[in-house]
Amino acid sequence: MRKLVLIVLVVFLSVSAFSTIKVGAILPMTGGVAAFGQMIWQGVQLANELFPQVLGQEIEIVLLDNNSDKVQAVNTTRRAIEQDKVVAIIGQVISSNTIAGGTVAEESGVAMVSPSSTNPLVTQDRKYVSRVCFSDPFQGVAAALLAFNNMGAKNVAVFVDVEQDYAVGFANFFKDTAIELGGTVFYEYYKSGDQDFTAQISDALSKNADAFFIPGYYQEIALIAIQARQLGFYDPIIAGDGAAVPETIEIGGAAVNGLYFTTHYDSGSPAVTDNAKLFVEAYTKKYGEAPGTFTALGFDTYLVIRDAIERAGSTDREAIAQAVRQTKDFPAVTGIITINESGDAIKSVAIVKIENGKFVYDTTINP
Amino acid sequence: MTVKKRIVFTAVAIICLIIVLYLSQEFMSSYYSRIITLIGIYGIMAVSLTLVNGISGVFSLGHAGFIAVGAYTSALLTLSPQQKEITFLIEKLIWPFNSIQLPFFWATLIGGVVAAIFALAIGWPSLRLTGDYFAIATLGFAEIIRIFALNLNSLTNGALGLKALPDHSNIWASWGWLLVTVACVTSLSYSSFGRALRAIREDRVAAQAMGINVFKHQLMAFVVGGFFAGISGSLYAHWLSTIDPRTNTIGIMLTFNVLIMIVLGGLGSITGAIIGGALFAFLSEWLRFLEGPMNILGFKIMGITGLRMLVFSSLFVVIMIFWPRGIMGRREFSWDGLASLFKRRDRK
Amino acid sequence: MDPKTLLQNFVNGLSLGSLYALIAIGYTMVYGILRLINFAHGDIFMMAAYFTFFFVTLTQLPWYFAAIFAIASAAVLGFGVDRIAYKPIRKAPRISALITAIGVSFFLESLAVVIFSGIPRSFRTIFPQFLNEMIILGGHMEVKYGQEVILGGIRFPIISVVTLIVTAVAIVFLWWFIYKTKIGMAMRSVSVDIPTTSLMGVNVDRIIGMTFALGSALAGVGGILWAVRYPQVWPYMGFIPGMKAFVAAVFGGIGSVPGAVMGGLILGITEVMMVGLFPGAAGYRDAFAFFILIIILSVKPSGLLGKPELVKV
Amino acid sequence: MRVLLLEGITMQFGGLTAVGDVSLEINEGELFGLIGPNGAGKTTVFNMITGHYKPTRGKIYFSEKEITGLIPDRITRMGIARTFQNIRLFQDLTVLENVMVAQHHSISSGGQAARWFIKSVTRIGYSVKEREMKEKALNLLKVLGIEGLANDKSGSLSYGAQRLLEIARAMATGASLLLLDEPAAGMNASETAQLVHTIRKIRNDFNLTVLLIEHDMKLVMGLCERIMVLDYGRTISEGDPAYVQKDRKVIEAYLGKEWVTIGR
Repeated sequence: MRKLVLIVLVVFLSVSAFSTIKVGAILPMTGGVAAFGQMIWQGVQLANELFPQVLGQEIEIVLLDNNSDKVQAVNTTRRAIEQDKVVAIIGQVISSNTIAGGTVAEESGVAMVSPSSTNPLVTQDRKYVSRVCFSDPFQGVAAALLAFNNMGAKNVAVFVDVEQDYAVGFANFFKDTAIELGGTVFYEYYKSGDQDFTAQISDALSKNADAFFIPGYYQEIALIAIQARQLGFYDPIIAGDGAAVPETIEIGGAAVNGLYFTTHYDSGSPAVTDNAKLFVEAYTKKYGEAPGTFTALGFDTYLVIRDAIERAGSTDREAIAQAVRQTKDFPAVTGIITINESGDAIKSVAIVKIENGKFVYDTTINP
Repeated sequence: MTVKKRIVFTAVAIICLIIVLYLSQEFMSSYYSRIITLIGIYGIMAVSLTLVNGISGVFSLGHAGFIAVGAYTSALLTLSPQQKEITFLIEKLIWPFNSIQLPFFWATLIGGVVAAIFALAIGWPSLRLTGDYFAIATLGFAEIIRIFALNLNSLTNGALGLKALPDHSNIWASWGWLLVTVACVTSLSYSSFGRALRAIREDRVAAQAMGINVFKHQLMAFVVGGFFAGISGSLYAHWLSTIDPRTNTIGIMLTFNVLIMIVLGGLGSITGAIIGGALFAFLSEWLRFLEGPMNILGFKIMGITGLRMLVFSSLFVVIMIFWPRGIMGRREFSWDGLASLFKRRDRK
Repeated sequence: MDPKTLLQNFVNGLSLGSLYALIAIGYTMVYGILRLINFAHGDIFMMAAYFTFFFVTLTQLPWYFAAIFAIASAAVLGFGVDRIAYKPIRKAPRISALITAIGVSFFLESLAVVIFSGIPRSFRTIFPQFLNEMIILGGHMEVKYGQEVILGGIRFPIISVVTLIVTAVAIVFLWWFIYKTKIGMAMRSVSVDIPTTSLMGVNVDRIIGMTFALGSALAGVGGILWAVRYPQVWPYMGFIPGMKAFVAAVFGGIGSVPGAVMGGLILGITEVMMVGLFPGAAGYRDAFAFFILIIILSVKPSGLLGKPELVKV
Repeated sequence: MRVLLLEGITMQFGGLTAVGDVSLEINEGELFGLIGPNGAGKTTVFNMITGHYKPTRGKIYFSEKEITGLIPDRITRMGIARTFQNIRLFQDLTVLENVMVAQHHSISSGGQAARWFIKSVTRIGYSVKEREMKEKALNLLKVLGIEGLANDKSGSLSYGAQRLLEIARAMATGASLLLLDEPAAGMNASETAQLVHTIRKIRNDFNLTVLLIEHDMKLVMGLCERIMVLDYGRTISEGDPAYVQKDRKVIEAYLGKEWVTIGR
């Protein structure tokens, strides 16, 4: 028995025996939004494999699962900062968790960079919380420009997922711009996890919508597209970056052909960086398929933090946090990233459409 | 043991607790002190549900609804008008919430009172149902509360939720309120009213035949439980610093979690409820070592994602199989019990 | 709403409701015997969908073999869950059994995350394509974006019709099983009085296990149909349908199989029709479903077809 | 003075008439027995008086006030308490607590409930009442001779002690009319003899009226002053023990027709 205790002790002690720079990754690996967490984790891992060092030291990623849960979003952030002594944090994924965890990061003065939280409240009034994705207001403007200018829509049905802060915010900014552009917009509501949208679609059809805008996540986007086509709607369907995963096509099949969406990047975009080429190559080699946007965002978050550490020239948390905010024209996978004074990434919006079951780059809308 | 001795012991224990809490706040990393705070909050949630489910034998699945009401009410009262102005992006917050700000204590108290009013309004129709039908009705009401929180943009900010709540839930607030909750629930449950509630739990028909108005008593327990659930909700929101209407923030998942706490601890035992709350908060963090990369004798093993939740959930099942009545059963901590425990040890 | 949309919504609601019914039957059967709300039931539904997916992708078996295999596996899983988790605590307080059920539910979800990962899998590729087609009555041809398409008309997805037929067959089978076989008779007897039944020489534990297996098999059928209809599988897919089916079971009077079917159908139709009639209030849809449930319970405290509990003095 | 009056009460379950047109009058201080073969409807009569069942037809008066269809706890508070045929104690509570529960309605009904509730939670001015209730409970336990068991869990008592505890508990409600449902069931001969003595004593000492159901003929004939016999839910005989014992219909009901003819 005594021997066993000793062995266990040795094992635990040796866990912390490395001299490395620790970066936390707080992601939902289980729970309702596990899919996003796992995709982003693939990107972070890949980036860590390709760029394992900074300042001559290894970067160790400490992965903490927040179970898609708010309480754990707070606890894990604290744990990462105080137990694991990370110098910066990659995370979190959905906005509500980033808001909860962000309070802790803010209080402790540790940079937290979210790969994918687009809600404007995430960085509002925060000095240490930033993101490498654009925020809903910006994407909302881009999507509205796409719908009313590029596609010539006049009366758009907006499908709002009342359960997702992301969708509610995005829809709201879309509407504001739409009104500025002289179009009309009406809302159809649903909830995450809903699987039957025929009633909403029928209603939208009876109100003569000439385009659908779905600022939600891919599951519902694909299902709405399928059911819309089934109910005889062949006009444009527009979505946001929630559609930028291969699953949209896998689930949606033929129904999502002709779907346009705004997103962070596409590998076919002309403005593609060296990092993007490297990323696509490495990902395809490792997983045998094309990478999705969330994986790319995970990759970028790691790169942005690594770049900040490099520029800071030390592992001082405050210096790193400031360096993150000073990121300028960084050639990431999803575009050239500049983080502005409020912590939001300024980068161009790529418009991608789905053609014959493939993502095809369409155009770019600049900020 | 005499009453005097018991009072002295209790007073000493409370002072010790205060010292321990003080030390933990001063010298422990805030990761631990925040978990200790969370234990206090979970304790209040668990004790308030124990009064309803354990002591009165009313099977409620709607606890999260009252926690939500308390959380939103107090959050709307503690946020500064400026903060509300910038948080409410979709629709402006309605009067009078947009212009008032109250201290945390009063906001919490009001949160509790509003939750109690909801409990009264929900308990009144639901308590005419019995058993599982009551359970599903309360579940339904809790879900209705959550859905309204999702849709009433001008009151709750909808799915965007409220954020930047002042960081008021420290160790003192949570354990102070826990102490108040335990004191109130204990003295209630060991008074004539508590006896009546336990009698109803044991045999509803016989309790009625003893002149006890079953409906009124269960409603009373439900309202008191709702009040403390509201208090815990306020602390919970200010611990999180943000609140939103997601299923695992204030929905059925939260009710499940609180149920797990009270049943693991021992249904009907106030001591058990606190132990259950502490175990829940502690285990879900402590088991993280399962997911970290482990270095066993030189071999580096990557953590297995999800293993923690797997072990966590199997622990519930295992505890239920080996201790079907939970860790404490219906027993309570008492000084006499502690003394006799030591005496038995001595004899051995 | 014009009659065309009304009809479409009705058929959609009916097929959604029949899926709820399939799951609700399992809830109600277990409840009828053990008075246990088996919260893990929705996760067996999820597991069945995963089984189908992996049987098809790993063994290259035709989908119908895989489906049958998956339904059988769901039954075995249900039986196993009862043996491992519920049997040891038959005598424990009911609420302990309920917590065990929640624990089992969390366990199965986490297990799915660990084994299958949290990223959803598409179900589209493994089932015959015609299931995704529509039956279109009426309508007219038009050319849009260079494609010839049919606009208008009354439309039913084939899967909706298939779902209805499969559910009907499953319910007839269940009826036959419960009323015409020896095991079914034993099940009915166990649900009335366990001690007496065991005195008659019936192995009660085996019968309870069989009930779990049968209920799980039906959930398996539901899971596969669900995955075809909304073509993907993921670890948490069982949670919402499971909750809805539970509500449906209570709606119809928990413990009553015809009640579960009725409750499922009513819930499905209400959900779809409510959104159809008041699209602006779609965000309140589930609140509306619960509201109706509460109204029904306050008028008829034991559900639509439930037997009122007789208070024995 | 008339304490209890039943006017043609009838109870039907579906098509089955459990009790049909039973009328009854009990005066203050009486010891009244209700007997009859199994399934005659005796307990159903009790359940109607105590409000657990609502009579299909007929009226019930207690101290000249109509109580038909009132809820059980209300009826108990008016002064009717009962014991149960299949003992229904609060198993997880101690013997003392069982008795104290029955006094609870004295502080929880009417306008004073809120005041006592606050006192209970804050513990201000509550201990006096608690002590009072405890003393009264202990006294009742002493009367029934089970004061030594006060701190045992009631579920752990012997059958006989449980029956006695049920009586103590019913008395603790402060009722003036006690309904005892087979108080001697499961007792041995000496316990039964003791019970007869106890029932008489409490009737005298506490000014109670007692209505009891019993199978033990010896007990009923020895104890009760008046007896009513039910068979198939109908009254077949009523009178003093001597009269009822000789009534042909009663013998028929208990022993069957053949016995009567043979006896003649």
